Amino acid sequence: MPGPSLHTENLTIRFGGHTAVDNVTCAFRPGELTVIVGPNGAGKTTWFNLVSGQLRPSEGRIFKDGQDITGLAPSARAKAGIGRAFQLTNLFPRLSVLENVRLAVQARQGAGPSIMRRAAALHDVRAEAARHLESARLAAVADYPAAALPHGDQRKLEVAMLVAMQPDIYMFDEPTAGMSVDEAPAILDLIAEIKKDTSKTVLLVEHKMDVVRALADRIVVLHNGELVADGKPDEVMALDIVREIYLGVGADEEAA
Amino acid sequence: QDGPVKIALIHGLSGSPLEAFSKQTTNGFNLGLEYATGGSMEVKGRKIEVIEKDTQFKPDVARSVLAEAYGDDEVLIAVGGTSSGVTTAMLPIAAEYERILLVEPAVADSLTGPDSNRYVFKTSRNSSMDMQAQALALKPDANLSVATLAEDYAFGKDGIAAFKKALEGTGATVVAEEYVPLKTTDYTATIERLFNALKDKEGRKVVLIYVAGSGDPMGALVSADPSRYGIEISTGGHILPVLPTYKRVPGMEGAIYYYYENPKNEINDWLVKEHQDRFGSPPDFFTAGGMAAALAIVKALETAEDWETETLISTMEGMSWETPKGTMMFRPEDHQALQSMYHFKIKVDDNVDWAIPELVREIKPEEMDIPIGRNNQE
Amino acid sequence: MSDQSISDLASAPARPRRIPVGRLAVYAIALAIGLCLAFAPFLFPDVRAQEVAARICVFIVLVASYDLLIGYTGIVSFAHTMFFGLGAYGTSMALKSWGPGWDAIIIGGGAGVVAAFVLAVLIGMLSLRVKAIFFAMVTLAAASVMMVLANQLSDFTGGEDGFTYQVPRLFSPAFKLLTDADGKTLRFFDVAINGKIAAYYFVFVGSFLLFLFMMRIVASPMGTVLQAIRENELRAEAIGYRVVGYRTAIFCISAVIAALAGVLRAVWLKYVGPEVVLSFAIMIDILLMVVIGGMGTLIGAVIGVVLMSLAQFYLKDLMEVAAEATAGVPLLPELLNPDRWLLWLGVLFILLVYFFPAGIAGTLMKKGNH
Amino acid sequence: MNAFSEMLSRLGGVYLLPVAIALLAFVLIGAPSTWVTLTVAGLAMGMMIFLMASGLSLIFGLMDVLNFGHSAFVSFGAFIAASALAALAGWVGGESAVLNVAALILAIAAATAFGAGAGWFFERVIVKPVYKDHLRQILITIGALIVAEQLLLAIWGGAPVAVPRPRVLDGSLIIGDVAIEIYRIFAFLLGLLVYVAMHYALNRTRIGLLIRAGVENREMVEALGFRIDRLFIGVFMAGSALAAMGGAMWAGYQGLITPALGGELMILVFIVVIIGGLGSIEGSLLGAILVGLLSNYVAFLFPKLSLASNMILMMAILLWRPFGLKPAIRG
Amino acid sequence: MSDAILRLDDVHTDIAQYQILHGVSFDVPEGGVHVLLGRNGAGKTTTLRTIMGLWRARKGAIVFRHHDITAMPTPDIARLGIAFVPENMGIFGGLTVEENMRLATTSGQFDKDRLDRVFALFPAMEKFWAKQAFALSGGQKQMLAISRAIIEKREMILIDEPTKGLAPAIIRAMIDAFREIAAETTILLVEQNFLFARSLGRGVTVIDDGRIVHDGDMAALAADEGLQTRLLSLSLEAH
Ligand SMILES: Nc1ncnc2c1ncn2[C@@H]1O[C@H](COP(=O)(O)OP(=O)(O)OP(=O)(O)O)[C@@H](O)[C@H]1O
Ligand SMILES: Nc1ncnc2c1ncn2[C@@H]1O[C@H](COP(=O)(O)OP(=O)(O)OP(=O)(O)O)[C@@H](O)[C@H]1O
Ligand SMILES: [Mg+2]
Ligand SMILES: [Mg+2]
Repeated sequence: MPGPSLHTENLTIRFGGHTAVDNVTCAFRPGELTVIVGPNGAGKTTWFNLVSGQLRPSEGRIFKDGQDITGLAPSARAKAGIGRAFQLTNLFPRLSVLENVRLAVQARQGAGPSIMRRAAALHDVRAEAARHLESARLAAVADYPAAALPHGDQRKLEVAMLVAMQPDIYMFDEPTAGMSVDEAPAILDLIAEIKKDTSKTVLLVEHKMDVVRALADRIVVLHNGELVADGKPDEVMALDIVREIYLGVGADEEAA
Repeated sequence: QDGPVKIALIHGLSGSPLEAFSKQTTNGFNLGLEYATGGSMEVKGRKIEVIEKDTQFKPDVARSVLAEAYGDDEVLIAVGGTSSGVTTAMLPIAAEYERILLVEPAVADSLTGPDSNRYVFKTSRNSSMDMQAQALALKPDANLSVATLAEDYAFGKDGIAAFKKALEGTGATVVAEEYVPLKTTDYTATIERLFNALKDKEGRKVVLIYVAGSGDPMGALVSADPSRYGIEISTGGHILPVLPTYKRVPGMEGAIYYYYENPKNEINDWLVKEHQDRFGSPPDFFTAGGMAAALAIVKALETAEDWETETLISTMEGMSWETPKGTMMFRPEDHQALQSMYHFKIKVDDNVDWAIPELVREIKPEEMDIPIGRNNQE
Repeated sequence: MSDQSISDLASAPARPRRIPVGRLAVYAIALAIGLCLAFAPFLFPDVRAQEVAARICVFIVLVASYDLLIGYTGIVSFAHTMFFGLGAYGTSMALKSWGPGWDAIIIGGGAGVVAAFVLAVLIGMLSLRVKAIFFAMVTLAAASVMMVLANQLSDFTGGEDGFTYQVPRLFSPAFKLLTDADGKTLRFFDVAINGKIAAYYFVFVGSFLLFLFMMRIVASPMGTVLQAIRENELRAEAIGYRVVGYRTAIFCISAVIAALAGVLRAVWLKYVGPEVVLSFAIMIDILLMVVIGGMGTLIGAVIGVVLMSLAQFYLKDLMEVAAEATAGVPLLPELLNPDRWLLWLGVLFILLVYFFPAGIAGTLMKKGNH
Repeated sequence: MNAFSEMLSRLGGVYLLPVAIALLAFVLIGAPSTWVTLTVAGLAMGMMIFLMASGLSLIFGLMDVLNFGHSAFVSFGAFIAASALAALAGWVGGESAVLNVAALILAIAAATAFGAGAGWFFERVIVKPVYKDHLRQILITIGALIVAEQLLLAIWGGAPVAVPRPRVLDGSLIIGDVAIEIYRIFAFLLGLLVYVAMHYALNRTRIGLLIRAGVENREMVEALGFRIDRLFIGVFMAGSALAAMGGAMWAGYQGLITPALGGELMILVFIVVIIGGLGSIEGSLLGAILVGLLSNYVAFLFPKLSLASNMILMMAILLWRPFGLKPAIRG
Repeated sequence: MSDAILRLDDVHTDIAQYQILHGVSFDVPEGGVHVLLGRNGAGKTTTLRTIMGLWRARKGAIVFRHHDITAMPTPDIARLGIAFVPENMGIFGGLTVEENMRLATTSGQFDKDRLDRVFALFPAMEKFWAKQAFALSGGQKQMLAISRAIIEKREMILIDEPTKGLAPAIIRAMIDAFREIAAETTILLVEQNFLFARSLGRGVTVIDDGRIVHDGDMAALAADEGLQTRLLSLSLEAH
């Protein structure tokens, strides 16, 4: 078994008196898709923010492939291979859909600071961006400003940008929230595709139990910022504590 | 050639509060032409045409409109400008086109200084005149201690330097020089420093104020009651809109460039009357200056044999002529017009809106030792 | 177009590409302006027009470099004239003290440019992290400190009056650039080919090259990153762009270009003073120009500068005519008093921001796109 | 370190800053009478700036509108007050103290009323179309500023205008070596009154809450049933009225005013708002007092630095607290 | 249908140059939960915003009770007793939870009993009562938005996708809560989550591409899988 691609050690963040992430230590391996569940406010998004660098921890450290990245800026972490899609859609609203994705491809290739070439002349970048749009089923709207897309398409674009970064570690924060059942599969297919590549680590925050069950290799449960359970999906879902805090006592899962 | 003779007025007419002063110059200039030509607006049978151009108080604009006046409108002489900076930028254009630029009303000494050129004449006063006259009005002697208050830039520093130079040899001492930043609004701290410097001195103690554009330092000084330390205030005269603030210092003495009741001569009488009739108010600094410029031009045109620039220059060098301020004379060396200043004493009359700088005596040009900026004769 | 919904469009498999009429129009206008400027000395031989043309050239560079900040990256800075001034003062102080030579222009101008660069790095690193409005205030403060310095160090800078100086002989009107058989200045279309022409082409070519350089920047990958930062800083950082680095870089590039524009201005003007290169009034002019032209288009700078300069130099004349024409009507001539031209400029500007927030180029370019 | 800063914040936190500066100045100046004179002058100066700054801060911080045209209200306030005082010359110069003060109050009231009215017009015509768009706000208010300055020139001309000062408020109280301008005492009291009134309105009434909510999400406030447009007009009018009131006070203080007055004060006002933190009246007061005190002390101790002192103060505070001392809006 | 509390008649709405609603007509009967279904971008949010007056109908009429609210200013519509929970939740991040809720009351005073009921429904609200709302988690914000809508008795509540991002336990609690609220108030609910919608809705309207494509009983739709597949491209297998 390969060593962990990502692990956090005693990760903690406090906002005033409130501890949003509390002493979380856990590790993730390539080829594994972990779903992070927990009730609203459990600290899932906050934990993501710590790993991708939007927030600085009060205590604890974060390692990527054994390297300490706790002090790095978000951009440096992205370069190091940690990619992130946001819970609340977070795009470049007035740029075209294609450009949104192209920026992500270009960032990966490190062509950003160049002023010696015309952006439009970087055909490989463009072609790759177009390919990502194709697989996210966004090709038809490639020339639209991102702001003009309906919510569902914006979510897809969010994911397409993450895919375009081709990180080692994918972090999805409720990628299908607010998407209709006929559209969500587009995203789930994409995630399933990524999962096939055994060099990638995938983290997914998700509430929809069907999605969790369909994709998860492992489930981590957060509650009040603490890690309360970690293991195989069936085992974790069977735990009393999980049934109690997450699904509600005596849950009839079909209702979700 | 029977076309009109063209003269350009290059002034700031928009873009700054100073535009009010340009209007005074224009009025004075037109009145001057009228007076000098007896109303015909002709000289040697040719009509005088005045072209007005707006510098917008921007030196680059000023240069282009001046060049346009010389190059495209073919004016014979240009007159201007309002602020020293704009005028500095205009000087080389005169040399480039080899035409005369008559500086009015900008003040700075440097306009006739080393970087100026022989095409430049100047009818307006300069800072040295202001400060030397001011020094004379103080009647300096060994018993006098002065602390000065000026703004921290070229205008203020040059003025104080000229003032100190005028005091040399009189025995008076300058005990402190305070320079405040431009646009200072609160003078409390400076006043404390001035008082601290002066209060323990023996003899006459005077604070000299030489501030052009920042609030009302004199008012602030008066409020702080300098008399409790036996300190007097002295400052130069000012334009009419500012004179109301002088009501707080009755009896103060200083020197002024022009106040309509001070010069006693025919031209000034005519100017005051006509101005009152036409504009409903007495003439001010820049009206008098504008008129002096017009009178100089007409006199030069009348006396010169032809109107080639070189002829005009040699005519004007050393030329003396009558103005609302009495006789003026272009000094041959640097083309600065030497002129009288007026020692005044403030009188407050409740029926007059402003404080009256009542004439004490006229300070003749001979009494002042105005440094020569450059020598055009070399 | 308007009776189609977005989803109709989205489902249409291959949309026929529309001809971007507006974009073409903008390029056509810019090209026409460029040609006019290239032949300005022959097309408009009168003195004022030449001054205006030279000013337009320099300001196109200045405004376009400002557009890199405000339009492309969303950085609001009030320090642009400070950099412009550094270039101009560097050049002119050297020309003044060493006499008119190319060495003075190169070393003095170079020193000004380097100073601008160093200052930009400092300001950028110190304060590009803080909120936009704070950055604007810091630059405003820095610019006013520079203005105060220029006034107070009058021994070097000539204070608020500024100073005049000579430029290399090649650029003086007396220099005969081309001579005919008798050794007299050659005339071409009735225009004397003298040093003035040389000076103009120095300014024109310099500006042209700088402008091309900026066009290259915005078309490069870096240009897209800048726009991304303007749109969503956080996200740009999250996909791997160091936002502070990019901002500082563009701030420096823009400062250096502004300083170079200052060098050109100083060579042309043969006078320098706070009013022509440092004052807040110029900063406002730049802002007006960039907005009138259209932010984030670069080419808009060309249109904005030309319109605004024409207004500054000729609106007054126009109003004079208007005031005379309406002389009989009550009130109107008073309002149309040429000295109140700034009032109308202000009103026009408000209307423009109101109705054409994208500026002229921006609005036109949208025409014919979806 | 932590215990220390906690103790400091219990003692009043950043409010201690002016006290600390005053104490330091006391040591450096040495002469108590000079120190008192400077301190009182600085406080009063701070209060006048506070009037203008609080208006800007209200509009800037609460409505999120960057009003570069604010200085136009200051200038107009000053000139209207000057004209009113000139018209009431009999009262101003008369022997009756009551009439003296009444004239000043009338002049200030006239300026304030004008400010409110002009604020209404300004909000409706200039600012309303550009809510939420900072850049366009800066641009359009700069346009309005140009127009306003031209109007000022057209109405009052460019020459400086002398402002008569009511007789009772003229001169200074001289106590030993300490000189305190009476006008400044008046200014200080007025500023304090305005502060108390604003503090009450914003913190003790629901209006304050509504304004803060409206800045974040106009639509939602409307969807909760409140007429946000009226509310915002009200705020804008209040802010503009304060600017005009500050301008009127300033006219009386300065004695000689030019149309450039508003513009010259503006940088100072912006600095105060930034130091204090956006949208907080407490912050504006604190910033204004800091600026007032510091500029007086520095002008006495190190005259060469006096112009730069405020800028340095602003930069230092921004580096220490990037959102100002007492920001109302976080995040 | 004379018992309709809200009636939309041929409503057309444009956003900028795009025409979004092409003649939407439907009735919301008094009482209970009425569901507006449709896929992403169908125009559900636009419909709600048009009712609230946040976007204006270019054509058509919206009648609430007997008030024509088509051109009424938003605050007046709200004062008729219509509460709105927008898609983006519309939380005032700079205000505390308490202040957010206080603004939603007409008098500025809380009714103790109602407040307790809200706390019982969403305990997080009590816990974070004095916390600034920007610091709440996504789900907590959603709860706050709903709490605001029910803090007083309303005639009608428009809710845009309340279950988005909520954990199953909360959704379950919310179904009960909505049942309770619906006893005194009419709810117009926009949903993607058909299961949630099915367990609450009495009537259902389906919108697609800015047009109404179905209007009827929830029970009937729930029973007819063919219809579901056709209307919503729903495949219940996925759940
Ligand atoms: N910037 C902040 N300041 C203060 N508290 C915060 C901040 N960000 C998050 N919190 C708190 O941290 C806790 C965890 O929030 P987080 O957004 O991580 O939850 P989550 O698990 O993603 O929930 P959800 O499923 O609802 O999105 C919440 O109680 C929230 O109020
Ligand atoms: N500001 C806008 N500018 C342009 N088009 C818009 C805008 N807002 C929405 N639209 C378009 O209007 C259409 C309907 O949007 P609406 O938000 O009403 O859909 P919805 O049914 O609520 O979808 P979702 O389930 O994704 O929230 C979409 O095609 C969307 O692209
Ligand atoms: Mg979350
Ligand atoms: Mg929606």
